[in-house]
Amino acid sequence: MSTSLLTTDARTKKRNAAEARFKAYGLGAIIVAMFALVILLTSVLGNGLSSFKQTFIALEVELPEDKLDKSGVRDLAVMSKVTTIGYAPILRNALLATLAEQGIETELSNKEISNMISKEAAATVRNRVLGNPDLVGQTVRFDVLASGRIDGFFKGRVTMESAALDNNTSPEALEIAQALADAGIMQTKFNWNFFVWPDASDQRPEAAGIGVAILGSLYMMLVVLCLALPIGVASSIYLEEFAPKNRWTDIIEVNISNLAAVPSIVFGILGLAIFINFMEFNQSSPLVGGLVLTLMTLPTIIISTRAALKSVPPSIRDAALGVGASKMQSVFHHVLPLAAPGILTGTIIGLAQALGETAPLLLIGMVAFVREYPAAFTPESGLFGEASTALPVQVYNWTQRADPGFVERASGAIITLLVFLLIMNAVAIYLRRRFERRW
Amino acid sequence: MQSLTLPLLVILGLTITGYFLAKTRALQVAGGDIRKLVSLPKQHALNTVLATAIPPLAAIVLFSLYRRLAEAEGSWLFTLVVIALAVTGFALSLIGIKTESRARTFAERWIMGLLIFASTIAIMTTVGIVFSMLFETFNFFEQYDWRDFFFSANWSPNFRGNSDLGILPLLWGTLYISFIALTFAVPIGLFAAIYLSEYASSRMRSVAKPAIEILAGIPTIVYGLFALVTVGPFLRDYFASPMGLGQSASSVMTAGLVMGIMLIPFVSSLSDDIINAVPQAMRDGSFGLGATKSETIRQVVIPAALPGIVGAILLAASRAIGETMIVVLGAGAAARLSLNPFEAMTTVTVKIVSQLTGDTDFASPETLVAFALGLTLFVITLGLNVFALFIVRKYREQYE
Amino acid sequence: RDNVQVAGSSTVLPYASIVAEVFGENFDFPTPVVESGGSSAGLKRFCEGVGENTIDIANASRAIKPSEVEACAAAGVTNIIEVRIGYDGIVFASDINGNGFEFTPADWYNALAAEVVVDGALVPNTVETWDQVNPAFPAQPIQAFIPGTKHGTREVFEEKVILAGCEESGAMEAIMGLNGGDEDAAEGTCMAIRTDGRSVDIDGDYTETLARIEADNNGIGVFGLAFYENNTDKLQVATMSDVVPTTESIAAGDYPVSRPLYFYIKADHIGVIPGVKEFAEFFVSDDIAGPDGPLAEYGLVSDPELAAVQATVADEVTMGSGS
Amino acid sequence: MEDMIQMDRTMSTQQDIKIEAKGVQVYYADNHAIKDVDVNIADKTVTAFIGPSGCGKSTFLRCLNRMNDTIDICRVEGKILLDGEDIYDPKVDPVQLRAKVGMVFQKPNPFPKSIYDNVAYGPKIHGLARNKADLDEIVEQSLRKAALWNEVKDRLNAPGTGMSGGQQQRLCIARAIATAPEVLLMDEPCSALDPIATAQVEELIDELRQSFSVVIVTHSMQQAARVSQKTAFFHLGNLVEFDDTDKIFTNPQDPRTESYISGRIG
Amino acid sequence: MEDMIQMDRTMSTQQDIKIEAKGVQVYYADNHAIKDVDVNIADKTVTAFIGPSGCGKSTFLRCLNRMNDTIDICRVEGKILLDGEDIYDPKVDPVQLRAKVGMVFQKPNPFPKSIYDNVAYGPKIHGLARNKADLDEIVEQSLRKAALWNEVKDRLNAPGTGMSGGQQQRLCIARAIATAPEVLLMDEPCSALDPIATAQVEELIDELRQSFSVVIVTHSMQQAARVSQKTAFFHLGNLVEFDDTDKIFTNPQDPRTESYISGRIG
Ligand SMILES: Nc1ncnc2c1ncn2[C@@H]1O[C@H](COP(=O)(O)OP(=O)(O)OP(=O)(O)O)[C@@H](O)[C@H]1O
Ligand SMILES: Nc1ncnc2c1ncn2[C@@H]1O[C@H](COP(=O)(O)OP(=O)(O)OP(=O)(O)O)[C@@H](O)[C@H]1O
Ligand SMILES: [Mg+2]
Ligand SMILES: [Mg+2]
Ligand SMILES: O=P([O-])([O-])[O-]
Repeated sequence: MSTSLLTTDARTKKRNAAEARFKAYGLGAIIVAMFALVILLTSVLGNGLSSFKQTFIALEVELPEDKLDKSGVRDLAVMSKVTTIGYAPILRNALLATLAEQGIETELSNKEISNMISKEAAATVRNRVLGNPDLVGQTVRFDVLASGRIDGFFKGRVTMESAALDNNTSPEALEIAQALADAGIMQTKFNWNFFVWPDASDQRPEAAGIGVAILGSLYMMLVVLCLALPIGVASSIYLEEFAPKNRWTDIIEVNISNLAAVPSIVFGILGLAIFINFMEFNQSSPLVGGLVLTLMTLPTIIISTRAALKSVPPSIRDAALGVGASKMQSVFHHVLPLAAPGILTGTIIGLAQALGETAPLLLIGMVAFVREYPAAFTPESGLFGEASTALPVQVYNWTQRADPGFVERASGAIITLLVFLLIMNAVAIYLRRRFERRW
Repeated sequence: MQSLTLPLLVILGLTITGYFLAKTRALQVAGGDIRKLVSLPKQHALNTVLATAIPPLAAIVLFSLYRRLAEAEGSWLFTLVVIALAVTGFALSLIGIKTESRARTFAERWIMGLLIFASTIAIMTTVGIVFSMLFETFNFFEQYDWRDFFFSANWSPNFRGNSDLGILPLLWGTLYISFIALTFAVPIGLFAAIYLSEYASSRMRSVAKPAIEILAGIPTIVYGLFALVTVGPFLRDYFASPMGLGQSASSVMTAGLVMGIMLIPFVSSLSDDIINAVPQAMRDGSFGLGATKSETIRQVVIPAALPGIVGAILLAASRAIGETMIVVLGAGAAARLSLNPFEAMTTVTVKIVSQLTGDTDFASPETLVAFALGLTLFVITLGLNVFALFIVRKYREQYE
Repeated sequence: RDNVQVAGSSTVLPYASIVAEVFGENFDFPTPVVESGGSSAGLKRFCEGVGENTIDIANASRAIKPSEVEACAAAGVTNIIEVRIGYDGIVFASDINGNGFEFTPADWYNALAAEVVVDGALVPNTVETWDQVNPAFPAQPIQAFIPGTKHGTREVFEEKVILAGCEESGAMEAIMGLNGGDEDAAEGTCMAIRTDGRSVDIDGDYTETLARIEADNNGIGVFGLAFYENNTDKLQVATMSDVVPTTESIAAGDYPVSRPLYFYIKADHIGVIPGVKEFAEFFVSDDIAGPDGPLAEYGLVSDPELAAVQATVADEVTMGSGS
Repeated sequence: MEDMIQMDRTMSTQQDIKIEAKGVQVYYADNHAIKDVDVNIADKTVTAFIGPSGCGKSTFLRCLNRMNDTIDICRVEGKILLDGEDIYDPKVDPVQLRAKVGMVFQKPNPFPKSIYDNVAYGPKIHGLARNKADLDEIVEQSLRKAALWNEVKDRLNAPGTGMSGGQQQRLCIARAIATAPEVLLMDEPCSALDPIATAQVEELIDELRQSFSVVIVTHSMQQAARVSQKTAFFHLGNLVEFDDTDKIFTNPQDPRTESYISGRIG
Repeated sequence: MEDMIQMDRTMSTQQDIKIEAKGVQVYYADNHAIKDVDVNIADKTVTAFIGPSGCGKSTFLRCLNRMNDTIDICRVEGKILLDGEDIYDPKVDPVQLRAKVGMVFQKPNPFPKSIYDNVAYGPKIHGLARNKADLDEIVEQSLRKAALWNEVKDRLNAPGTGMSGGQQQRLCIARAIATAPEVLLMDEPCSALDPIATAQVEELIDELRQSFSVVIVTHSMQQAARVSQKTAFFHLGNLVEFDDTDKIFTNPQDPRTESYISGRIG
């Protein structure tokens, strides 16, 4: 009277086919997403990993007294009159001397020789000398940066062919670099300084780092996390659990979804008007940036939190109320933990967005060239009140620079940003897994 | 700043001592037996903390506002008032600790106040946004005819003045690109969510979900360059050119597709959580009737999770409307009214950014139009959201 | 606040940051903060008022407009020192492996004008390849990447290339003949750029233009001289009216397409914010802004009248105060 | 035994009134679910609500501790007095009310927490235990009274949701009695229980009655007869008859009561 | 009446075996919930599972249509044959199995849909209705059989979740029979029903037995005696005794059965 279980009937076959298709769509969707992720990550990693390495030249630098200390008594006031421009020839001479020592002949002009050394090197040497005036008159060994083109040569970015066309370097210079590398004088090694140094100008891609940007992003994320999460969750709780359902709460609800659709730059306009012009917080400061990003992230967190709260079955609330818990207690003890995965997802996505956002920072002055490390707190500028940049800003700036050396650094900054994001998310993801349960 | 340091320190000190004092005192009045207390020591402590901290903090905020508005200077009187408030709250709440006092109710009132305050922040943000743009928008419409702005199909700003600043092509671009992005992101995101929550092993889920979330964190410039360098030429060479739809590497399609990728996690992750929260009993009920998994998902789980899913989609749509970098690099900067998805177009948001950061005179209509664009977009999305709310209301299903 | 805050043009940004960097290295002042965000946004911030919470210096790739000066004055910013730091050369460049070009403004006008005069009537421009513009050119499809309307460069391009080409080729006269001698309208017609996709507006920056050329080898883009000089291995530059763009040819006035770059100092901040004047003086000093300084090395066309500029800064001569 | 119950019943009628409902009307949107119900629930008494499915027993029960507040579309009219105080008075804190008037729901709804936490939750928030040992004691006692202790004593940390239907039901009973309410509302507390567990719960109810008031909804006429002193019969939202249990079962006044009782099976 | 049942029972023992369970073991993680159970469930028979709460009745029932598959930590061993085919065979499609072996769960779980859609859901996915009229007919019949039609006929579009406990239970019964399964597993289907509704459901079960096989879990010994021909008594995961119902109730072989049955109340 009935069909066998082991053979599927036509209708079941059809339904199973639909099932298989459905499942395949799902898997396909995951694969598409993963594929996109892999492509994007490979391109970022492929471009950016090289930024973690840097080429240095080991130079024995003679520090002549007649050039560096006209007073001869190591008077810092006098010595500091010699600017980095004055130090440049000393380095060039050191490189020439090294070449001579190694028996490398060259017909390059002085300028071209200078161009092999980073412009940052002069500052390095000058700072060392001013820090220790006694070095004047001695020959001191310095590990100075090679210029961006030379560095690019060792990373494969600059080739003999491209150098031939390049105004800023030449095949001869590259040959010399190769010879120096063979002699162990030029070395490409891991570069911690990338994470520590501040930004550098367009002429020194090799010296540019993301130290300031990391600090700025860190400060801003602290502000965002400390404000957006509690405020977002609090207002969701109020709206979802306590607010009377009337026209007024409808207005708030629509208003919040609408805020999510406000272009991020508009939050910059708002931040400029409210936080800088009205409240007189410091411009370019991570505090203002954090506040603006908080406002921008709030709708994301609120929308996802509300959805999560909505999905907690009413019987749980009833159970708590039934044993005499207050509404507030039922929410904080039972509903909120059950909604936690959704809240955390909203937080992850909101923070990801906040961490990668540039446009609003444009208007409050954080898209900038900043070389001074911002302090977390100073009495004059308050909490997070010193000028700073942020990681996405650094990326944005570097992708606009003319020197191709900045391309790898932009990607390096992106990698750092993603790692930053992963670290931030790891906590949230861990918590989310702990809270996840089916009932 | 400096004038605040002392009051803040006082508040901090009082709340911390208040917490412990209240706890001890509550136990003390109960003679060590908390069963005699109407409210728990914890709740007394919480009440003390809130009563000590909230009034002076509120006073600080109010007073700072007043100071900005009236351009008054900070004074010792103010500091005194703040500290007095803190001390009063501290003392009153501590004195109020009796066995029968209802600290929980009071604490909950404070918390409720905080919750309400938090939910007004969104409103205040909106007010702030409208006001920070209203004035300049007004200036714009003094210099530029509103009819031309709203009804002209031409967008071509010009340094010499006499620009055409019609919003229509920008709106069209916004809608077109968002539409393509969503047609790409919503099905993929939704299917990914379904697969993750219903089919995938917990291991795969714990890897794939955070991985997909990375897509939301990749800076948009990376997507933009991806669109410009890879997707754009690919679409042009393999689709647009063979189909005779044009030679443009920047196109609505390019930007839409790439933006769609970015939006996947918005749909997938949020929906996944919501789907996961649908009680197992619902699924069991369906399986018990001989439904396949996909039937169960489509007809029982998704409808039950619909409000949350719609929220996720709205969020993705919002993000699509607000995105700049991908559009600049993927779709170009040309304002155009066209149906051809392989042509370059641009969006309102892109033009807000570019007019705001451009070189035109900042008091000229060419720059001020950014504010008018922002406000108009704001009103339009408001309309769309009202519509969405209406739809959600109509189709929401409540379980249990 | 103890650091100088600068904001404004993204064109001036590289120069300003080079100066800021060296300034920070060699002086006891902190390195100034240099924001980018566009000339207009920078000037707007500049004109928001006087005080610690406003910027000290605005960079601009164009001169401040009278209306902006008024807005400034309305907010109390009355003492503004205008400093011209040099010139920005604007060049045309194409992929290094493609064809080379020797343009005249007229070529560009004929290639990109929205409407051209044919047989005494204004008709939409339909030329598809460069050889249709000028038989000396190869039969390469026209694909121009020009600055978007937000960029000041666009104005320069329209006036110094398209309009000049329009006049040079005689089209201007023809148009005036058609429209009854209305010169303004004729200029407008001349400078209208075609929108059929042959010319693509770039709202982004030069790196975007470069990326577009790399994605489409037929493209010819508009670049700043400094940008080109840093990418000579990828781009070949076209001559304009037979002049090769270099800092020298531009300084000498031979190469026609360039624009001045400025920064504006809020004189009221001098002496209040430490380092403002020192930074400005350092910026225009011979060591920095001179023809052999790092700015020129990077691609800035040094101002032939640098000495006058230095005097302006040293004497704090504000705008409108005689001179 | 029989006459003991008899005695109790006489006692109970002399008892004070604990809850007094006057003219209660309940609407679910337009659905008029409870129609003008007057009931007095005496202290230290077990009151049973009986009636066909869907007649409004649960609805009325939920009115007594304002659990209906949580249903948006539900509207309650009339007066319900607990110890003479109107529980729908705006000044009344429903939380305090529910601490006094506990509830066991018709559908078992354990928290997705451990068994221990399920039971300990109420005592914790009400501060009923001085310390951990106290709490352990309360949990154990409650589980024992709910006849669940033996089954779960080895897995107090297992989730409360991973239990059999009957176990969940008993867990909810344990959870409710752990807070020591003055009135306990039980909505079909034995529906998923086997006879032995049912007997234990009935014993518990009898024990509770010594000090508190219990209201129980049940479909089992036998159970109503066994445990209650007063019985209310609901029909289509109306309170048809409310009287001493033995009177209802032996000598119902209303023909509807009569027919419901006689239509009984088994 | 009595001897009709008698006759039926004799008939039933001659019936074919519909489901054959051999050496079934079920574990929830380490918890051994079902221990080596062998049961044969005959066709066109009502089999009752009885036993104390938590003894594994639901668990075993859920094995019969592989509903345990949805519980991650649950592991089933042994063989269960339906019409001689192993339902745990990898080739078996649980969907097809469940279409044949329907289930009413212990906790009513209506879908968050309208009452109509709840019942129409099964017929729709199985394509049992040719058209809308057909479907309407199936829905009405199922609701009638489940004794719910009169109460809901005016509000078929109201949500199934906004009903009383007993109504939800009957809705779930209606939903299950709407798909016309060959075997119907009912986990305490009458726990929330009043005597009249219970009688109607029992009638339904008897009617179903004419063509199908029904397995019912119940705590009511009377109900088991009334409706079933075979009874299985579970205790602590073991199948203690399985025999004709009258034999179990009149002459149990195992002392545990004996004591469970005699310990019955009312
Ligand atoms: N999802 C689950 N996870 C872990 N253990 C479970 C789960 N469901 C049931 N158990 C345990 O398995 C055993 C048998 O449970 P089952 O639900 O089969 O009992 P039952 O006979 O149906 O009882 P009742 O009459 O109370 O419904 C019980 O000890 C129970 O605690
Ligand atoms: N949440 C709700 N929304 C709308 N109507 C409801 C809701 N809950 C119950 N009802 C309706 O109110 C009436 C009374 O329901 P109630 O739950 O009080 O019945 P009951 O007497 O408890 O029945 P049962 O014995 O089946 O549990 C029924 O008609 C029911 O359909
Ligand atoms: Mg009920
Ligand atoms: Mg069970
Ligand atoms: O940023 P700009 O003003 O120079 O285009």
